Amino acid sequence: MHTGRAGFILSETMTVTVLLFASYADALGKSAIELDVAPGSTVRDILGTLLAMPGGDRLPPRPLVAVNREYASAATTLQGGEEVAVIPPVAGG
Amino acid sequence: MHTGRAGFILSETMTVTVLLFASYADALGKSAIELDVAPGSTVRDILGTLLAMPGGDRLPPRPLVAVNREYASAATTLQGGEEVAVIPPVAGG
Amino acid sequence: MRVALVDCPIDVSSLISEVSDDSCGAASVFLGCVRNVNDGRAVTGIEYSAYRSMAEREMNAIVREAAERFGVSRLIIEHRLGALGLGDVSVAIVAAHPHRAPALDAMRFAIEQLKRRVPIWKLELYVDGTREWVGSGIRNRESGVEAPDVVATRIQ
Amino acid sequence: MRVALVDCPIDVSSLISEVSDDSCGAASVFLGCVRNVNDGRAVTGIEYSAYRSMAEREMNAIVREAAERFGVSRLIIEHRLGALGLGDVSVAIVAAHPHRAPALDAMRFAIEQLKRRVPIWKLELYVDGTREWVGSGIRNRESGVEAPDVVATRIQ
Repeated sequence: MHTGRAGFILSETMTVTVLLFASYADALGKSAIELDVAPGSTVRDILGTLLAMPGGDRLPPRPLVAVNREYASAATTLQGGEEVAVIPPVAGG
Repeated sequence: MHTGRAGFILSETMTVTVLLFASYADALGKSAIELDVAPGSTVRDILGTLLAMPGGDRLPPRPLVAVNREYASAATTLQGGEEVAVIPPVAGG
Repeated sequence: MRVALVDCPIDVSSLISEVSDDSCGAASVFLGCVRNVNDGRAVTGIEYSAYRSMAEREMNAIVREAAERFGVSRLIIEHRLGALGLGDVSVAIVAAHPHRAPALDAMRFAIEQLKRRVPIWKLELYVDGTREWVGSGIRNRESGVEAPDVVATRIQ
Repeated sequence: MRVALVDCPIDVSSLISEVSDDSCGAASVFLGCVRNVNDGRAVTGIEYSAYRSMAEREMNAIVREAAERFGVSRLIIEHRLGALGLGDVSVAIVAAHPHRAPALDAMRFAIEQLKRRVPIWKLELYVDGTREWVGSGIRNRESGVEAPDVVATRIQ
């Protein structure tokens, strides 16, 4: 059980929206997933969940990730409500 | 008196066409001059003649020169018949 | 200073007119186009897709950085999405400035950064009917997927 | 690979179409334009003149050198002569190549070389009714006229 700064009781899980694009969306057969994760989860935890899903073995072990449209490290801690995008190698231009 | 390689008598003078452009044409008040010069004359000799002409003092002492549309040094020897262009600082583009 | 993801053909002339004014002695333009061969395979077209909100965010960051680095505020980046045919312009970068060096530097900076950072992908369609995500992590899985330099730097 | 001195407005779009084909993934363009201020003086227009035969010869040499250095044979240089108004395009350089780096390098090489070597001059017309040859040896006589680097190298 975690308590927030103001002392409110936080729920045991929080939700993040995972976005998948291009080859990664093909691999997992979907482009958006709502994930319930434990408070204090990191980007690394989210990736572990994704890699364990059907088709997740077709993702690279350490893909690029953006949290709320900004590139983020695997150690980034999530607060809940974030948009977590898994970014295949970019190929614009 | 000079003799050519085949033994013909060469005339005492030869002619070159001097072209002037932009600010240099303004300085000398003309854009083309036919010059009679001694055989064996160099670009330097031509420039000396130009600098001594009315308005020639407004030219820089060592302007760029092209002989037959190719940049040339002051030491270049002329054979007669060349197009000798005095080139102001270029400003294309 | 403007960026856009567009779904219709890019009009280069109008971008040049838009970016320039009478103070500009120089304009520079980069155009990316769909070419008929990639990696030795005959291409018939490319489908571009993007993480639109983040792509716009990164493109805006690039034009701001170009303004800081090169003093070039007259800079437009337009990238087209959707199905493009051979020869179609996929991206246009136009920069204008009183002098040529900043216009050229800013333009080149913008295209290099776009290639590294902006989340846009291309699905190449080949003459033999197959299709493939260009540079996709999946195709390259065995050898490991390398992040673009600038991105890797940020993440470490 | 083509160069031209022209007396009418330069059509950038048609040059881009001309220089590219379906093998080209990249096109780069430089445009020189008449700007409204130079050296702090308000400009109303520029009259361009050239030593035409030599200018064409040097421009042809530049595109040949670009082909050797960068492997870019799809390169056009057009320079306009005569009386130009504010915003008019005086020079256009367009390069195309399967890949972007050679297209960008060749374009920049061509404009830098043109500025150094090609015998073209501009007579700037000012708001106050005066006119002056840009960079003219006569104006700069006191401080000595310096030849462009590349030219000086050749001559020594």
